[in-house]
Amino acid sequence: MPFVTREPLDLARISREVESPAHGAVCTFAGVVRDHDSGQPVVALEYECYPEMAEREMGRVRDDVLARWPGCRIALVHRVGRLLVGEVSVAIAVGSPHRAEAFEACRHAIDTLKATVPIWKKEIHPDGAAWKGNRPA
Amino acid sequence: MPFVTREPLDLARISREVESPAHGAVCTFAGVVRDHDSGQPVVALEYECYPEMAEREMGRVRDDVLARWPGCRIALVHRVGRLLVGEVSVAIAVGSPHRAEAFEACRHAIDTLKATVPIWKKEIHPDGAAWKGNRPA
Amino acid sequence: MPAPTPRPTIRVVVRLFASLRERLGTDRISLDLPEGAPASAVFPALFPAEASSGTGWPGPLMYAVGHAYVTAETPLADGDEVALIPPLGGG
Amino acid sequence: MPAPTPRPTIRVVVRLFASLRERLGTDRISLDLPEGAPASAVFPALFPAEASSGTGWPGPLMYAVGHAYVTAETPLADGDEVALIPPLGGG
Repeated sequence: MPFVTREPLDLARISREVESPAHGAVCTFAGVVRDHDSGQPVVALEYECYPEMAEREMGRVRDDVLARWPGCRIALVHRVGRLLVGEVSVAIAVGSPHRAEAFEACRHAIDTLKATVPIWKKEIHPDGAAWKGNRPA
Repeated sequence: MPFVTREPLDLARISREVESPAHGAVCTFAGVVRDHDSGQPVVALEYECYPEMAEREMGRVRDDVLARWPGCRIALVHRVGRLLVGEVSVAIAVGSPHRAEAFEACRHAIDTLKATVPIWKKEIHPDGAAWKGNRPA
Repeated sequence: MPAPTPRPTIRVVVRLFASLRERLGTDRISLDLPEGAPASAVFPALFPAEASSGTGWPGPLMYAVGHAYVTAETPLADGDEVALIPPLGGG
Repeated sequence: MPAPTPRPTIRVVVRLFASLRERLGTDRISLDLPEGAPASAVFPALFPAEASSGTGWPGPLMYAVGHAYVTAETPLADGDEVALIPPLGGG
């Protein structure tokens, strides 16, 4: 499965990818397009990426998590293109023997992804549009 | 939807229950039956509950999360009966405007649930069985 | 000297779960206790051997009356539903 | 006096994204730079007005060469693919 896709994301499928009989905990995170940002109405988000490098950096997020939490499994996918309110932009699932590391690894993955993966986001407002950068974590 | 059920849990359905156009983040947690515990093989878990009180205490977990993180939504369900390795025993979903509180509220919910909801677990081993209590958080 | 007045008693219903249920072979039992008995009186009344051994089997207990947690010292009333809550295993 | 030796140049391909892509109307452009030019030389070469204004538009940039992040000081080589990375918006 590619790390970046234009297709709608299926969180249940991504969660199934990390199943293991040795794991007692699965934590997932989904980023969802909100109808507002800083008080301003949002009708859609347009995501674009640097395709070759985004794949590479998503792989680095995965490898980093596997190195820090050796017993876990992780799946992560980011969607690009035009997403409407309520659609999922990124989905991450982490399975691990115990719950503490599942939460920590999943949180680490989304924080790292936002800081390192070359993906950009344009907010579409009712009367305009603006590129929005993530705030540093 | 009842908080405690004998039916298999559907994480995707539980996640959909917390959808909101105002939310940018959904964090879910699933507890899964592992094939071992403390090095001992496990073939199944048998969960039982104090039905009237378990419903009440699950509701208190939900209310506690809503009081601490007022903008969020939460859904939580625990399964009881005999569960095989790989089956989901508990599923929690939290939706919130931003990711930090989604992770924190979901983690708080499972920690509180394990400490307060009257549900018990019998580990079925290849050659016996034992009631297992949660360790204090 | 008059005969002593019979000590008043209350009747409660005890709910049993997990290892306690298996040990007694039932999940519900009626129990007569002296008036004013605390929640913690239920365990020694039903499990005298385990209570006197002091091992605390099956682990530290919690108590509930009317589907809500109470402290061990809470006095019981006639008709109460009392639950002995062995160590929890949910999650 | 002999004519000065022409200063050697390198040719790189610059990838542009988001606000930078929209501003130039293209997502890819060839650029000639003096040999030894650092990655940070790309922005003023393509966006001279913005670079001289010192506003740092469109926010702090990162740089990548060959699909990997590099520091602003990294010298470029002939044939490199260089990317200007405006503030990220993934997640």
